[in-house]
Amino acid sequence: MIPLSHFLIVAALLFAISVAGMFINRKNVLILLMCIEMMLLSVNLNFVAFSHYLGDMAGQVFVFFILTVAAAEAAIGLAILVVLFRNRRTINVQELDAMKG
Amino acid sequence: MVNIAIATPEIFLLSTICLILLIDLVLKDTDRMVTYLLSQVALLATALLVFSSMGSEKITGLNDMYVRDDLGGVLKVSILLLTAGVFVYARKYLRDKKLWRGEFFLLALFAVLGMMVMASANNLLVVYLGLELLALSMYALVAFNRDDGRSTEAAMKYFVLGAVASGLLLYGFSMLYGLSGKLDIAGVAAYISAQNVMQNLPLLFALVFVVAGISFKFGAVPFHMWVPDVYQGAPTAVTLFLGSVPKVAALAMLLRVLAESLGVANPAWAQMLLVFGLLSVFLGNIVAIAQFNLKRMLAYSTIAHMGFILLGSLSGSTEGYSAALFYTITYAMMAAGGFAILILLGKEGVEAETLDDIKGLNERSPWYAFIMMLLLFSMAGIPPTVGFYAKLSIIQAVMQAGYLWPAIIMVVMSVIGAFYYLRAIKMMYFDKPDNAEPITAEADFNILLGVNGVLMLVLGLFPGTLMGICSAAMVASQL
Amino acid sequence: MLDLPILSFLIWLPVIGGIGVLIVGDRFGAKQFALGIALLTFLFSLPLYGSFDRSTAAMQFVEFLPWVETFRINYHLGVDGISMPLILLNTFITVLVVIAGWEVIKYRVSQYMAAFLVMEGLVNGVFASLDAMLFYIFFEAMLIPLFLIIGVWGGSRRVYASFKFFLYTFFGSVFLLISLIYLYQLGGSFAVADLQKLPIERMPQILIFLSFLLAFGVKVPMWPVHTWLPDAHVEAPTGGSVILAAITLKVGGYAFLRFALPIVPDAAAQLDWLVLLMSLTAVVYIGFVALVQQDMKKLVAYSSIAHMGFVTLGFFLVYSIAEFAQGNTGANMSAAIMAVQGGMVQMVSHGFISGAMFLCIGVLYDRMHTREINAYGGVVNRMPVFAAFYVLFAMANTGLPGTSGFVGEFLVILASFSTNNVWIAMLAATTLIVGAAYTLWLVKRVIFGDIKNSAVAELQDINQREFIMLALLAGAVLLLGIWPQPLTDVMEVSIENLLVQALQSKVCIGAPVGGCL
Amino acid sequence: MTFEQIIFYLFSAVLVTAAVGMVTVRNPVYAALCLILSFFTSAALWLLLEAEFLGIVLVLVYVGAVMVLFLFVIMMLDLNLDPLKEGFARYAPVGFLVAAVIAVEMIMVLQSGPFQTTTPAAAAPANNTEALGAILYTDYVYPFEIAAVILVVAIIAAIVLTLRRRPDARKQDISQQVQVRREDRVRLVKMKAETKEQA
Amino acid sequence: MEAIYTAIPLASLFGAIVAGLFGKKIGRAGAHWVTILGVAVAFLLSVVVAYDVMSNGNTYNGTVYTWAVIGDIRFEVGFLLDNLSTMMMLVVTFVSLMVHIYTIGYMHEDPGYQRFFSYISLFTFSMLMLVMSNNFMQLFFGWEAVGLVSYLLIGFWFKKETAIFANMKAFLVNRVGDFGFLLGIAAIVTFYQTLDYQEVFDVLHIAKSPLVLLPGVETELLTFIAVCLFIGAMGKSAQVPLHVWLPDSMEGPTPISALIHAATMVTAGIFMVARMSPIFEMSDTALNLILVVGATTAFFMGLIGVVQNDIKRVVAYSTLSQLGYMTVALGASAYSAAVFHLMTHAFFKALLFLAAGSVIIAMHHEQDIRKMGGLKKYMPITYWTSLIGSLALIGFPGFSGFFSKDLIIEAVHHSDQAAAGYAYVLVLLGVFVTAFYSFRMFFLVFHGEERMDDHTMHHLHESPWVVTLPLIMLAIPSVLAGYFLDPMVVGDFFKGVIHVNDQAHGFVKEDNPLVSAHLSIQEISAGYHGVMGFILHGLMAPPFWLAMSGLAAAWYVYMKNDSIADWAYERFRWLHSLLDNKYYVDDFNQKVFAKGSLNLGNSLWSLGERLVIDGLIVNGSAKVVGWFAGVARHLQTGYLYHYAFSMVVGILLMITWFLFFN
Repeated sequence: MIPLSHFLIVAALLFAISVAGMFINRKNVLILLMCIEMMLLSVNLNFVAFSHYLGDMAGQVFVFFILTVAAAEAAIGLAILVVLFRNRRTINVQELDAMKG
Repeated sequence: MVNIAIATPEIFLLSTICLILLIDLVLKDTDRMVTYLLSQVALLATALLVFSSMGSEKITGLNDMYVRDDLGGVLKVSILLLTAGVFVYARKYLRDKKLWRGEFFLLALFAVLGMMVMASANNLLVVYLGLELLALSMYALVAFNRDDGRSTEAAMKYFVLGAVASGLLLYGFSMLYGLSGKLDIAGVAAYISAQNVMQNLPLLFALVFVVAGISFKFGAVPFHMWVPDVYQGAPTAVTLFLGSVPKVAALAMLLRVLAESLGVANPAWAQMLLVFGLLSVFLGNIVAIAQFNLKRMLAYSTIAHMGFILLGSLSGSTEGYSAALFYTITYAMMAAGGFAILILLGKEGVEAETLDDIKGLNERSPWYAFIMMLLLFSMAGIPPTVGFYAKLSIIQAVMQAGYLWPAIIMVVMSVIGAFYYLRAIKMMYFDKPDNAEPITAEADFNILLGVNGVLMLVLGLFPGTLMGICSAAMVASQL
Repeated sequence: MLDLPILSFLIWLPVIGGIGVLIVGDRFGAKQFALGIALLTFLFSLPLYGSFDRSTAAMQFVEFLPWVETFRINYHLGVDGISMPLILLNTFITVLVVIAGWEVIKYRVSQYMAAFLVMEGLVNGVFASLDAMLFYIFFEAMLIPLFLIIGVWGGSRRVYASFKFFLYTFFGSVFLLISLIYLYQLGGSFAVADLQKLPIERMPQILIFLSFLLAFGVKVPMWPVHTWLPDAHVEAPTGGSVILAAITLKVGGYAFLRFALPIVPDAAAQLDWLVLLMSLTAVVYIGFVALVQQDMKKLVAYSSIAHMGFVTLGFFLVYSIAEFAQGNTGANMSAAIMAVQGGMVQMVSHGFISGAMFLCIGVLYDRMHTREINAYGGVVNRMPVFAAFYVLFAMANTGLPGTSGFVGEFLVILASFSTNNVWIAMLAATTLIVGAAYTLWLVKRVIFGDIKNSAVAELQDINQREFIMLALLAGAVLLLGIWPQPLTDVMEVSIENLLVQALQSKVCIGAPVGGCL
Repeated sequence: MTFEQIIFYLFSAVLVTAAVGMVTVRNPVYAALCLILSFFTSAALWLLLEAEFLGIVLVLVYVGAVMVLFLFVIMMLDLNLDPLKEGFARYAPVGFLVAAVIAVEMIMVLQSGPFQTTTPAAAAPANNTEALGAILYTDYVYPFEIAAVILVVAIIAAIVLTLRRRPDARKQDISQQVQVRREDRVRLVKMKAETKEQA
Repeated sequence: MEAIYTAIPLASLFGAIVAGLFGKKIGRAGAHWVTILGVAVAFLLSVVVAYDVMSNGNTYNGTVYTWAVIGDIRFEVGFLLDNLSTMMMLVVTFVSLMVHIYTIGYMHEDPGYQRFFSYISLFTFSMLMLVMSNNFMQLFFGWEAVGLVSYLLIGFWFKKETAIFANMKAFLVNRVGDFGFLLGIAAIVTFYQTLDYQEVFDVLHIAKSPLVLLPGVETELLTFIAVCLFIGAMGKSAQVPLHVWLPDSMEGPTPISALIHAATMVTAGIFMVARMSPIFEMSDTALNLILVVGATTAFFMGLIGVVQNDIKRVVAYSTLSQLGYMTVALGASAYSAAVFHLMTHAFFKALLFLAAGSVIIAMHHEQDIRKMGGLKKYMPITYWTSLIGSLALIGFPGFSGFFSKDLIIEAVHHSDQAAAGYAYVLVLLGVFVTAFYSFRMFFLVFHGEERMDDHTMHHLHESPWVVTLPLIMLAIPSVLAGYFLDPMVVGDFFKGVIHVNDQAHGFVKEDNPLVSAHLSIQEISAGYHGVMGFILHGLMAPPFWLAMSGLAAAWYVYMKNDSIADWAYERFRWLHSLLDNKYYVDDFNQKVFAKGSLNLGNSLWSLGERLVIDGLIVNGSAKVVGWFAGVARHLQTGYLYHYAFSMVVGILLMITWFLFFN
């Protein structure tokens, strides 16, 4: 059978990629939001895998809630994005530096 | 065991929020005062409910998801009362800035609900949900002045980083779950106590993520980057809220997750808190010197203060936790007062946020200047203000835990930190004002601000009660 | 009378009175109110002397209330022969300071007066505290009013000076905090009496001593952590300078006696050479630096440092004296008592003299608005009465017999000979020459000579207010010089007791310090 | 290699590739599509882990709702795509290096501990949905309620942030139209009669 | 009697306080009356006390009040009244009284009239406290107090830049002496645990371990004490090299030059050494030092007097020289001779100064003797009293100075000390020099052509009676005081007061191997056969002939043959400029000590204070922090990806730590 660690490693790879995506991506906030979704996906994969191998439903319940929260988060994130775009006419990450220092 | 009654305060608050939500819908713009008043009533009534349930045994309910103990009680009462104060301060700002909308109070109340959930969480899932409830409300609040580019930029940064942080926290939680097979605090604690923590690599790995997630909430280095930008960008009323109350929630999370659940793993996470805490104290104080925007300066000072709280908690002792709690509560008061002064100085359409804005405050109003001075000295930790006792108890705890050098670094950095507080005092007292317009505020604002400032002194002279409450809460919760 | 909590009264009357002055505000007689409070406080401090029991070294007028129970900090007050004179000095000088600001301060008068009154209360608290943490709280809280005094009513570089003052002293005292917490963890108490009994190992003692040295040394100030003082003095308003020189510096000296010597005697014995070196450097080096100052206040400030050098010199001579007494028949501990007495008298006397010198400079500054020595000359022609006072205080500053300045220096120099090193006395005695040189040169350039410029030609002699102020100080200076017995008498027993503690090793109980190296 | 293993490695490979694609492609629409692909493949993995309900929810809710929302926003914002990927080559190495280090360290940890198990500790319930449902509304009623509140907050927040009455939008106000009076519309102007001279 | 003892100093103090504080109210007459009355009372009571002590032998040693008690050591103010102190009291109050009276005339135009009286009364008080003291602290008290008054009086005309320079110089140079003096006192207190004279003297014979100055360098304790005390005496009594202040002190009004800088204060050092004779007798080293210093002062300072043209400065250098004689006597253990000379000198030198003052008044404050001459006919009283003073000064037989000076020379002659030979030669040469400069001045002032301008000449007249009366009053003891030689020096007047290691004191060499016997006075006494015999003996002795030849030389050079002076001036120009510049000692002090101190101060100030401590350490660290803050703030770039990066790096480092370094 497939060892638990393989699932975890896939999740870890997803996690790493999403982290990398955060700082490779310097132009588009949208991609950042997608990276966040990806990060949550990797966590979910972790939970599901654990849940399966532990034979415990709590992990799946957690995933359920994460999915819910992630959807809410996406909604708010996109709302902020839209407002930001209205104000700045850009969602370029590199131009979001009105405050620094 | 369901025992729904145990969560009466939360349920009450939620019901009231829903009610306010509905009432606010039908209110005209001129009648928003009703929303405000109802919110205050809700907060105070909830506080009363929490208070009345205090003093009893620690019990859990709602299928072990919820815990009611004195620690939670103290945390919740402080959250609720602080928020009530924040609302008083915020009202003037919202009026002045034409942001006088009911949603502010609603979102803030939701955030309060989230914080209360965190304070009573007995399950990692509940911690997470409470955190998210708080965070989502805060994102929206930061962007509340939606026509302001900086406000939305700050919200965007806060959102992205906050989401990443909760991702990190979740990752940690998932590892904890995978290792222990449990999500409830007691279950995880039971698993940990059977482990040789420093040898258990996956556990340490999980701890790193959990600590990172918590540190983000505190705004400790290196998870602090959002703090200055968000403080600066957010409407001052929101900064006021964000800069004070959620710190208590962050501490709640720290106490629930690190202390209660992972308490045995203290040797491991203490190392991390030490590093993060010292970095925070160092960087926060140093960079604050270079700031001339008062909001940013306070943001960096917050970072430094959060470093203190982390360092206080790292000892893993009752003294340490109660010192951290004492520090957090008093700090929240100081921060609230400090931002309130900024609100006070702002005018219609103009934000007061640079050091120049407080220039010659003593000429314009000796009373406000005096209050601000008390607040600043308290932040600097100069006796006889309460900030001194906060620092004292933290340093005491740190030294008790055997960390002499960190204690020395802490005090030296607070000397450096005193510089920028003094600079603000200098602006108020030594300089002449650029404009000598009189400062006006409504009576409730004035009274609260007065109480807030004088409290710095009174608590400084009589810190015993609050300290006693804090340590009693810790003892009651077996921390 | 004895049952009244006099010490609490002396602390809180001025503090509350200060707040009262703030409430009274500028318009309605803040000055009169403040003077009333200051006088009342002074009157209330007199019973301390009157009812003082000279035969015991125990604390008197003790008050005890539990305060912060979590840390076992108590509101524990009391005085002995060492602290009592300093409280009197403080209440006395504050009256003068209030008078000194009477006409001169025109800007935010009520705040000015309030700051000084609060300051007075806090300083009384410092001297009366028998709980280390209480002491620390007063010790630190003092910084706030002084910071404001320098910053709000100060001269052109007041910002720099006030910051330097605050941060310098704050930096010193945080290490004190660390040490106190350490001691608390060791003994579970902040009570000074407990700390004095606490056995401490040698290495911790040394570290604690160094932290004490830093904290109190900055306050005294000792070379080389003294540079805040000239700046602070120069920029502070007259009253601020007076308080700084006359009162706050004493806090450091007092703390050495109360904390450093009895709590860590072994470390003090081991490192006394360091303090002696620093003190002698203060006497000699600072003397030469004072010589070349162009600013009157700076000159007097440097002279303050040199004079305070005698205080620390006296206090830390006791170990060399004890060592000497062991090796020489006939020599005994009288010299050690003399050294500490000398330091204490020097503190009180310096309070009068430096206060008077700064008041004199203030008198001139109010008229000419400059402190440059070169702007003056021939002041005596226009202000003979003032000149007489000025010369008197200058002479006191050079330690002329018959003035209080002599007593302390004399005793310390006498005591400093009772050591194994003649050079301590030799270097200390150079103050006779150097001290006279800078003071008299100042007098020569400012007071004597023909009128140098038109500004001096228009000077008016001192008015009644200034006369009263200076006359009171002149009286004090002469009285103490001619008959110091009333002062030394009250201190004698307490100092003897202190020496017993300071010379008892804590590392090996029962042996004298250094006895079991 | 069993069937399950083939499925696992195949979908894992696609998943990771899609993830890499998401962070590297130039066009946000493609990125969204990559993300959708990774959701699909994840759902497949979850099915493999006998979490059928969650797998389906992931597809329905995420792909069906959230990602569509993303696509809406992308379309709505009218982005200029050309500059969006400038300088990519400059930052990518550092990014990937850090990612690689993270990945390596994570894998080292995950390879070490108690995660080598290949068999579940207990058999999964026969009906995943039912099992989930059974505890969701009983044991987890408190979190469930909180989640509900979170959704409310999300709604409120989204509305607060984005709902706006455009000040320049022209609207019909019927009550105003109905209440209009004659005087508001017609103004009678008295004028002098013209005279010949002026003409 | 205690009340009288206390009243003596207090009477003058009372006058000083009244005249000083209420000078404006009581007016000029009030001021001089109250002070003169005070001093007169002091004088009269002193006479009473002196009679009581000298004839009845009622010496007194007691405490007036306790200043402080510290440990076992009592600091007291008390009086020791014996022959020495009562004699000093008589001299002080008498001269002071004369000077008070004289001042009425001398200062009558001065605006600081009351102040002046206050000062000189205060001086009288201080001097009395000094001489009446029975302990070291009070001695130091008086020592410094007279210094203070001297300072105030030298700078009396505070508008004169030279005066206020001179007074500061006087004070500072005296402080150098006090430095040693105080160390000496400290050593005494340290090793004898008391400040009382008698208690110290009683235990002097107990041997003490030597004092370690440097590792390996040791010194006899008593030598150290004696030398330290003598350094104090050098300052006050203006011995080389601490003499530099005395000539400059002539910037003060003439009465105080007479009182303070000739008759009384400057002799305090001599008095003190005589008082401390038991200590000094224990150290030959110290005595030799005293001999050398005294002899050097006596001769070389006298030489400078030869080239001075300022009438007061000539007298001032003469004073220096005479103080040197006294010091030499001390060194030769002829304490009584020193004190005797002190007394006679007080009279005739006060007389000379006051006479000079009289001349100065007449000359409208012209002090240059080259612009005088032929004053004899205008000012007969001044002339004759001056002549008496000068003859006494040069030691003309029969005048007081003759006895005292001759005794000193004899004592040196008989001394066994190593430095006695050097001293003897110098004091002999000094006699010639003294006679030469004294009569040079005398002739230039009172004889010869009248070189003053017409205006001055027309107004020349004898001074008023308040001036001349003191002159006459002082002239009398200037002549007669010498006849006290019999009891004071060769008799046992000072027995029990002044201690000399001679057979009379039961000194046995074996008891005290470190010190030698000092027998000079004893030998003189042995050879003494009445006053006439002494005078006759003196006429045969070299000092007389030297004095006479000096007188004759002065007469020849300045009255008969002016060209010799010019010739000598041309021939010995280097010598003249050396003397005129006072051996360049002042220049040396100014360059090395004054300038050196300022340079040292400046470099400490600019390098130590401003550059190193304040610049580098204090402000430097503040700057570093500020700079670092400026740098560190740029970590906050404002870019989201950097923020995320920092978080990730934080986590990464933690994982790495636990993974690899745990």
